[in-house]
Amino acid sequence: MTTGTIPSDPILSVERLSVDFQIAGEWTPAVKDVSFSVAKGEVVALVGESGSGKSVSSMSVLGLLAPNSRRRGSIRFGDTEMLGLEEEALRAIRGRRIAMIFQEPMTALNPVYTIGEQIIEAIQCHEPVPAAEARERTLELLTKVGIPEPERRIHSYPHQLSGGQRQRAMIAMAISGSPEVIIADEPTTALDVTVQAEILELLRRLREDLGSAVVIITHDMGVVADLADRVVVMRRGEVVEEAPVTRLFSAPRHEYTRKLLSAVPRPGGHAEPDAATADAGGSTTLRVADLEVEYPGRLGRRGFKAVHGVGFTIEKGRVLGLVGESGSGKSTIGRALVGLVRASAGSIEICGQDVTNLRPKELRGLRRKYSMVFQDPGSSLNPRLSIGDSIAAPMIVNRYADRRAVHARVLNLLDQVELPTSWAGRFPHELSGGQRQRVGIARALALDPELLIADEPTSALDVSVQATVLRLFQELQDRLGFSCLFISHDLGVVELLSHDVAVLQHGRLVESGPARDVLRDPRTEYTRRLIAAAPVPDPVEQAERRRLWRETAR
Amino acid sequence: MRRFLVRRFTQAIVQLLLVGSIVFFLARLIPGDPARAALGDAATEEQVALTRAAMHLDEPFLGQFFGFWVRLFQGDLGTSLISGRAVMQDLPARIGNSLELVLLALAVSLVAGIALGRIAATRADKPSDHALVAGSIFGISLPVFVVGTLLLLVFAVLIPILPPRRFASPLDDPIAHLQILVLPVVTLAAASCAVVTRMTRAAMLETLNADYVRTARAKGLVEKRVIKRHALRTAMLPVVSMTTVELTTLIGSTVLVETIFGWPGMSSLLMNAVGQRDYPVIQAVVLAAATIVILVNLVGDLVIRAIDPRAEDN
Amino acid sequence: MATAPESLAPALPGTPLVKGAGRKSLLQRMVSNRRTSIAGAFLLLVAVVAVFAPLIAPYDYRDIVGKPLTPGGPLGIDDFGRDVLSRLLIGLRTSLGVALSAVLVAGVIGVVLGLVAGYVGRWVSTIIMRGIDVLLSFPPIVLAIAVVAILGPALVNVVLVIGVLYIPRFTRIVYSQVLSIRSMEYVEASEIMGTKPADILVKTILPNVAAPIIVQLSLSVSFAIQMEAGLSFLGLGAQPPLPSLGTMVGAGRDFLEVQPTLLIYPSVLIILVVLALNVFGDGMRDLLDPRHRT
Amino acid sequence: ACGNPVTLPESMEAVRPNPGGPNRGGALHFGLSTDPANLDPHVSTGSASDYLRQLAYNGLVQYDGSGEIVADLAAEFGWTDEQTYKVRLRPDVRFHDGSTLTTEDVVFSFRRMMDEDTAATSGPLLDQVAAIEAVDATTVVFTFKQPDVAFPFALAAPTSTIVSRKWIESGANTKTQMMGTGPFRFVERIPGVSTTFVRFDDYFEPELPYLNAIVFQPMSDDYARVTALRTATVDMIDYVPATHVGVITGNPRLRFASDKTFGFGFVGFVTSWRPFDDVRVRRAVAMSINRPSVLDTALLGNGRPMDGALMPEIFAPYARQLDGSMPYDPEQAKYLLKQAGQEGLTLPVVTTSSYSVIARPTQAMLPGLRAAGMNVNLTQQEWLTFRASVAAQTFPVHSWGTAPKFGDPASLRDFIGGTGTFAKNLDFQDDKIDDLLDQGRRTADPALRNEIYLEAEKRALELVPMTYTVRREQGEAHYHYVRGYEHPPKGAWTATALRRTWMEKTA
Ligand SMILES: Nc1ncnc2c1ncn2[C@@H]1O[C@H](COP(=O)(O)OP(=O)(O)OP(=O)(O)O)[C@@H](O)[C@H]1O
Ligand SMILES: Nc1ncnc2c1ncn2[C@@H]1O[C@H](COP(=O)(O)OP(=O)(O)OP(=O)(O)O)[C@@H](O)[C@H]1O
Ligand SMILES: [Mg+2]
Ligand SMILES: [Mg+2]
Repeated sequence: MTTGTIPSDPILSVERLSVDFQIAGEWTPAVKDVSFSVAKGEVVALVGESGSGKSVSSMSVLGLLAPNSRRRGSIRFGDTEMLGLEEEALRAIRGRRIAMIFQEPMTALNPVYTIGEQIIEAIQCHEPVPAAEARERTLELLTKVGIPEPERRIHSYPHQLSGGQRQRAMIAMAISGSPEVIIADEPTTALDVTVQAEILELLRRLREDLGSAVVIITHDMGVVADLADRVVVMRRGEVVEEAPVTRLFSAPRHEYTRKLLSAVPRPGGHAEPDAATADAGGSTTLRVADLEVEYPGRLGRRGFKAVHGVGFTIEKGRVLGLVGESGSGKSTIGRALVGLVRASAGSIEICGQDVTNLRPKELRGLRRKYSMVFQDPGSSLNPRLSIGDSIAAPMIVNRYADRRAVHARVLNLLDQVELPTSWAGRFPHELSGGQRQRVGIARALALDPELLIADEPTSALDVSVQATVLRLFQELQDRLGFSCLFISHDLGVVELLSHDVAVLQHGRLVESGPARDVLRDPRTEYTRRLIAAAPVPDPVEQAERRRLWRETAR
Repeated sequence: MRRFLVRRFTQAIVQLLLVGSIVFFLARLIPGDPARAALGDAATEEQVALTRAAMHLDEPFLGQFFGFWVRLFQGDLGTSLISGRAVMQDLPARIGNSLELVLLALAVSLVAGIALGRIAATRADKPSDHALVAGSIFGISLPVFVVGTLLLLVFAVLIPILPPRRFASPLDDPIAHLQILVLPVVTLAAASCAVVTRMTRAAMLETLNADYVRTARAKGLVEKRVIKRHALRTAMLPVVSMTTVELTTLIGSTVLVETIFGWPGMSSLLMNAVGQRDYPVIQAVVLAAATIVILVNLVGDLVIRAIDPRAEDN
Repeated sequence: MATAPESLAPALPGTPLVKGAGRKSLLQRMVSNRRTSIAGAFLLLVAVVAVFAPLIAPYDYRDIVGKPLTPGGPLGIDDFGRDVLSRLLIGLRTSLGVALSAVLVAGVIGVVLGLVAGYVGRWVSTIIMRGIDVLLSFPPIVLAIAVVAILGPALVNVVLVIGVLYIPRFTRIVYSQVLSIRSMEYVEASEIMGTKPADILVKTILPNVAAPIIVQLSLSVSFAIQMEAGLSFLGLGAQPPLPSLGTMVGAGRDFLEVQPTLLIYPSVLIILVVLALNVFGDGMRDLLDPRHRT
Repeated sequence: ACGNPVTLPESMEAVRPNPGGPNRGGALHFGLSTDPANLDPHVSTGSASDYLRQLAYNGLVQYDGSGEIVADLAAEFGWTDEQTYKVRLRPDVRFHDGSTLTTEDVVFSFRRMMDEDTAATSGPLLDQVAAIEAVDATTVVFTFKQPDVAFPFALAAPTSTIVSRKWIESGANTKTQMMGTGPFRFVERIPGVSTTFVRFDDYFEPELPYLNAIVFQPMSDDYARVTALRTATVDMIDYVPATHVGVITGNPRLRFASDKTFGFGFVGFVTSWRPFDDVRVRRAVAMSINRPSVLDTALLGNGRPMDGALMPEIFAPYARQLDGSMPYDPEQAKYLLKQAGQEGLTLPVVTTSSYSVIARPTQAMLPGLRAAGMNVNLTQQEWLTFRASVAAQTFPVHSWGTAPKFGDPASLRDFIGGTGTFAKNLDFQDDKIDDLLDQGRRTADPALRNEIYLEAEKRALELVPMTYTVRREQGEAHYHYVRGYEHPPKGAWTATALRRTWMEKTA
C-alpha cells in the first residue's frame, strides 16, 4: 500500500460520479462529484451518516439503481468504462467480476427459492456448468462461508435460516464467481454483535483467499476499524475525507470525521456513571423474582418459554443494563414488567407493590410509577397525533391535571428534552429519528415515573444521533433520579449508562453485578465473548480484540 | 401439514352446516307457494291447499329442518317438490356444465391476465402500460350482461360466426361444444381477465422493486430470467389468493351468463327452483355452490402453501 | 382461505394524512396527478348532477313526451314514450344512491366487525371471521336473489342486500390492518398508559386504518353500481317507473336493433362512472400509500 | 343422459320428402317460454305444459284448426238429452305401452279429474257432472246435476286427457313420466334443459305424426328465446314478446302465428278495502287508464284496447255493443274522486315482474293515473310472491293478465262469478251476476244466452270489481319450413296443432 490516498493500481475507480433522482419530475442530486478507488486485495470502507449516498454510489457501479436515476462522471473497472456499458457486457461483469452483498439478507434473497437454487443459479448464469457440478460447487461455497451442515442447508429457504446464516448464504452467492471486486453494503448492520464478528471475520478471510478488492459500506466505525485499509467518509452526497484507516482514527482531518468518531460510545472509554446519585441505602424500585414468561403456542402446540426464572432488583435511582444476544429474552422481560405480556410464574414488585397479577383497574394507581421508551421512534409515536398530544396522552389518560397544566407540562418536557417548545404542534413524520426519540423520552417522563424501562432506545438511530440522545438520557437520569432498566445489545452504550449490568442468555441470567466488574472482568465465557465481539473504533485496539475473540470463538 | 388439513376440513364442514341451515330457512322465508307452482295458474286456492298438505309443507318447521339434515347425511339430497325428480339426477351434470364455463373462463383469464399484467408491469409508465391499465379498468367496468348481450347480438345474430347452437355435450360432438362455449366463456372471462391483469401488474410492480430482484440482477442474470423466475413467480402469490375470490365472483356471474346464453348450468336449475319455491332443489344447488367455493378456497390455501415456502411455518 | 386479500391495497399502517410542512397536501397531490384529478372532477360532476337531477332533467321521468321509440328530445324517446335524458339523470341518481348507501351500510358494519375481531381477538375474532367466511361462501348474486325474493324488490332491500354482501370486504381489510397496527409500538404505548381498549380502538387504531378503508369504499361503490345494475337487470332492483341505470339497460336490450341508444346510453354511463371510481380509487391508493409519497 | 340434453341420432333429424303429402321425418326444436315442471296429465302449469301433454295424451274431443270441437279419442259424442252426454270411443286405440284403451280408462280418468286430491285443472269445470258410467265396451255416459252448456269445452280442455288406469294404479310417477295414447312418446325431461318426444308408431291415425321427434327447450328469458329462433337454434318459439313482434314479422323467413282475442290485462280491486269499496273510486281508476296509449307503448300496438266487454266478439256476439263503455277521461275521474272525497288518492298497486305482458301494460298506465291526480305506489313481485299477495289481498289493487279458460262467455264465471277464482281475490260477489251466470250455463239457446251474458257484463262494468285494459296479441313464431301449425283461434286454447306439424326443410 502506498502512502498516498490513491492506490497505485486501482482495479475499480469511481471518478467525479454524480447521481440524480427524478422525483416528481425534478432532478434531485443524491451524489455529487464523488471519487474513490480500490486496488486489488484492498478493503475500502465507505462511511457516513444515513442518506449520505453510500448505497447509491456503490450501486451505480453495477447499474443497479432505480430507473428514475441518472449518472454522470466515470466508473472504470480495469479498462472498462462501466457507465453507458451495454446490457450484455454489463451482465458479464455482474456477479462474475464484481459482486454485491446487500444489507438486508431477508429481503435480498428470494423467499420462494432455496438458497441452494439461488446459488446454483448464480453459478450457472455465467458458465454452462452441469447441475451436479454446480451443486458440488455450491456445497463447497456453503462450507467455505461457514454454514453448518451444508448438505441440509442447501435445501433451506431463506426464512428457515438465522440472520447470520442468511448473510453467509448471500456472501456465498457473491463469491461464487470468484469476483475481483466485492461490494458489501452494510453487510452486518442487521445482525447482532457476535454474528457480526463472524461475518467480518469471513470477509477478511475471503479477501486473503481470493485476493479480491472489497468495498464495504457501513456506518459503524468499529467495523471500519476492524476491516478497512482505507476509509472514504461521505456526507450529504459528497466525499469529505479519504485516508488510510490508522491515520483516520489517529488524526482525523475533517470536522465531520471527528464528530463521527467521538460519537461512538466505547467500552471503558469513559468514567463510570456517578454512583453518588444512586442513593445506596434507598428503597428498592423494582424487584423481580423467579420471573418466567411463556408465549402461548398455537392451537394445542406447546408454548415457547422465553424467560426462565430471572430475578434482579433495581434500587432507587440506579440504572440496570440488561444485555444479551438477540433473542435472549431482553425485550420479553421489559414487556412483562409493564404488563404487555403476562408472567407465567414469579413475581414483579414495583415500588414495593406486587403487580404480577393485578387487573387493569387495580393497576390504575400504579401506572404513573413506571413508563417505557421504545426501540423504534418511528413506530412508537402515533403518526396522527401531534407530538404535543403524544406527550400529553399519558397525563390525560391518567387525569394528571387540567388542560392548562397539561399544556404547560408538555412545553416543559419539550424543553427538558431540548426540543423547541414551538414544535408541540408538529407531527412525528416532520421530525428526524433522533428528535422523535426525544419525544418518546419526554412522553415517558411525563408522569415523573419512578421506573423507566428503555428497550434499545437508540439502536435504530445513527451513531451521531445516538450519541446526543444518550447524552440527554444520561443528563435526565442524573437530574431526575429515576430508576431505569436499560435494555441494549451495545455494550458500549450499556457501560456508558448503567450502574449495574445483567447478562441474559437463552432467557436465563448468567451474570450480574456492578457494570465495571461485569464488563471489565467478566466471569462467564458467554459474557466474555459478547464483549470481545463488539468492535471498537480503534484499529489497534480492535486488532487485539479480534485476536481475543478468535480465541474465545474456538 | 396434516394438522392444517384437519383444521381446514373441520372449518369447511362447520361452514357447510351453517350455509345449509341458512339456506333452509332463507328458502322458506320467500313468500309464495311451491304448491301453487306445481299446480299452475288456473288451480283454485282449495286445490293449492290440498297439494300443500300432500307436499308435507304443513308439518312443523323444526321437523322438516332435522329431516333435511338426516337425509343429507344419508346422501339423499331430496326430491324436487315440483317435478318429482331426485335432485341427484340433475345436479351433477348441471354443476359440471357450470364448472366447465367457470373453470375455462378462469383459465383464460389467468393465462391472458398474467401475460398482460407482466407486460404492463415491465413497461410501467410506458404507453403500452397505460393502454393495458386503461383496458383493464374498462374491462372491470363493463357489466357482464352488457358484454353478453352485445357479443350475442354481434357474433350470433348480425355476423353469425358463432351462433349459439343447440347445446351439444362434449362427448357427442366436441367441436360443436367448443363452438358454443366461446361466447359465454369470453363474456365471463372479460371482467376477471381485467382483474387478473391488474392484480398481476400491481404485484409485479412490487416484486420488481424487491431487493431480491436487484440481487438477481447483480448476479448477472438475463433480464428475461430475472423477470420470469424472480419477479413473476413471487408475484403469483397474491394472484393465487385473489383467484379464489375471483372464482366466487365468476360463479355468481354465471347466473347472468347462463341466462343470456341459455347454458344448461346450475343457475337455470336454481333460478327455476327459486321461481317455483322448490325447496329441496334450492337447498341442494346452494349447498353445492357453497361446497365448491369452500373447496376452491381450500385448494387455494393448499396451492399457496405449495408455492410459498413461508406459509408452512406459521 | 381465511384472509385472501381482496386487492393489493397494502397501504401501510400509520399513514398520516399529510398536513403542511414541506410536503404537499393530499389535495395538492391529487390535483398534481392528472388521471386521478380528472376522475375526481368527473365524479364530482356526476354527484352534482345526481343530486340535482330532478331540477336538471328537462321532463318528468314518468311523463309521456312523444311517440315511443323515436329520436325526439335530446337523447331520444324510450319505449314508453318518455324522455331518455331525463330518465338517465334520474337513473344515475337512483344507482348512485343505492350504491352509496349500500357501501355505507357495508362499510360501517364491516369496519366495526373488523375492528372488534382484530382488537379483541380470541373467540370473538374466530366467530366474526368464520361468519364472514360463511357469508363469502354464498355466490353473491344467488344470495342477493334469495334475499330480495324474501324481502320483496324494493330499493331499500337492494341496499340491504348489497350492504350485507360487501361487509366481508371491509371486515377483512380492517381485520388484517388492525392485527398489524395492534402490534405497533404506539398502540402498546397507549396500553401501558392505561388507555381503555375502546378508546384505543376508536382513537388510535381506527384513524390509522382509514386509508385502505377509503380506497375500498371507492372501489366498492363501483362494484355496487354494477351489482345494482345486475339485480335490476334481473328485475329485482328499482321498481318502475323509477329508473336505475340497470333497469334501463335491461329494458334497452329489447330494443337493441330498433333503437340501440336505449341500451348504449345507460351502459356507457355505468362504464364511465365505474371507470372513474376505479381510476379514482387506484389514484387514492397510490396517494395514500406512504411509499408513493414525495 | 344424466342432466345433459338428449342428443338425437342424426337419422332422426333427416326429413324425407313425401310426394303428394306432408314430408315425413325430422325433429322439431321448440323454444318454450317456461319449463313445464309437472307432467301430470290432469294438471296444467301453463300453456307450455299443455303443448307437452297434448303430444303424449289425447282427450275425448279436441279443437280443430278453426276452433271447432271435433273428435279425438271419441268416434261419436254429443248430448242425448239436456242432462246426459254420451261418448262412443274409437276402436283400436293403443297406449304407448301397447295396451288397448277401454271405457274403464275413460271413466277412471274423469274420476281422477274430479277427485279433489288430484287438484286437476279441469276439476272445477266438471262440477255439474253427477256421474260417469261405462255403459258398454265402447260407450261412456256423463249424467248431470243440471244442464251445463259449457261441458263440451271442459271435455276439449287440454287437461281433460285420458290415461291408462293400469299404468296409474301401478304407481307410476305421473309428474315425471308420461304414458298416453298420443302421437308422440315421452322420452325424457331434463329440468331447465330439454323435454324430448319421439314418434309413436302405433298411433291410431296412421298418417300421424309426420315428425320423428319434438324437442322442447325451455327459454324463459324473452330475449334469449327470440335470439334462439333468429339464429335457428330452435325452429319455433312460443310467447313472442310484444317488444319483438316487429323483429319477427320483419324477417321474411319467419312466420308469426297469433291472435288478438284471447289474453288480456286487468286491474282488480279488493272491493272490501277502503276506499275501493266505493264504486266511484274504482270507476275513477278505470277511467284514468289510457288504453290506446297503453297498447301503443307497452305492447307496441300489438293488441287491442279493451273499453267494453271482457269476452271478445269472436265468441261473444254481444261484445260490440259494449265498446266504449270505459272511455279514458281523467277529468271525469278527478270529479269522481272528488265526490268520493279521495282527491290525490295514493294507489298501492302490486304486479309481477316475471311476465312482461303483465309488467309492461302496468307501467304504461301510470301516466294516465297521474293525470287524474292519483299517486301510484307500484310494487313488482316475482310471480309466486305476487300470487300469494293477491290471494292474501295484501294490496288493495293488483294488475294482472290472463286469458279466459275457454272460448265461451261461460268462462266469465272465473272473473265475476261469486265463486270465481279471480273474483275471490277481489272479495267480489254479486247476486244478480251470479244469477245471470247460472242461467247462462243452463241455457242452450244462443240468442237467449247472448242476452244473459250481455246483461252480466253490463253489470260488471257498472260495479267495476276489475277493469280490463288491453287484449294482447299472443302467438308463436316459426320458420316457414315448419308447416301445418296453426295458432288456436277463438280462444280454443289447445296445442293439438303440433301433432299435425311437419317440416319442409330438407338439408
Ligand atoms: N430510488 C431513489 N429515488 C429517489 N431518491 C433516492 C433513491 N434511492 C436513494 N435516494 C436518495 O439518495 C440519497 C442517498 O441514499 P443512499 O441510499 O445512498 O444513502 P446511504 O448512505 O446508503 O444511507 P443508509 O446508511 O441509510 O443506507 C438519499 O437522500 C436517498 O433519499
Ligand atoms: N409473541 C411471541 N410469540 C412467541 N414467541 C416470541 C414472541 N415474541 C418473542 N418470542 C420469542 O421469545 C424469545 C425472546 O424474544 P425477545 O424479543 O425478548 O428477544 P430480545 O432479547 O429482545 O432480542 P433482540 O435483541 O433481537 O430484540 C425469542 O426466541 C423470540 O423468538
Ligand atoms: Mg444504504
Ligand atoms: Mg428486543
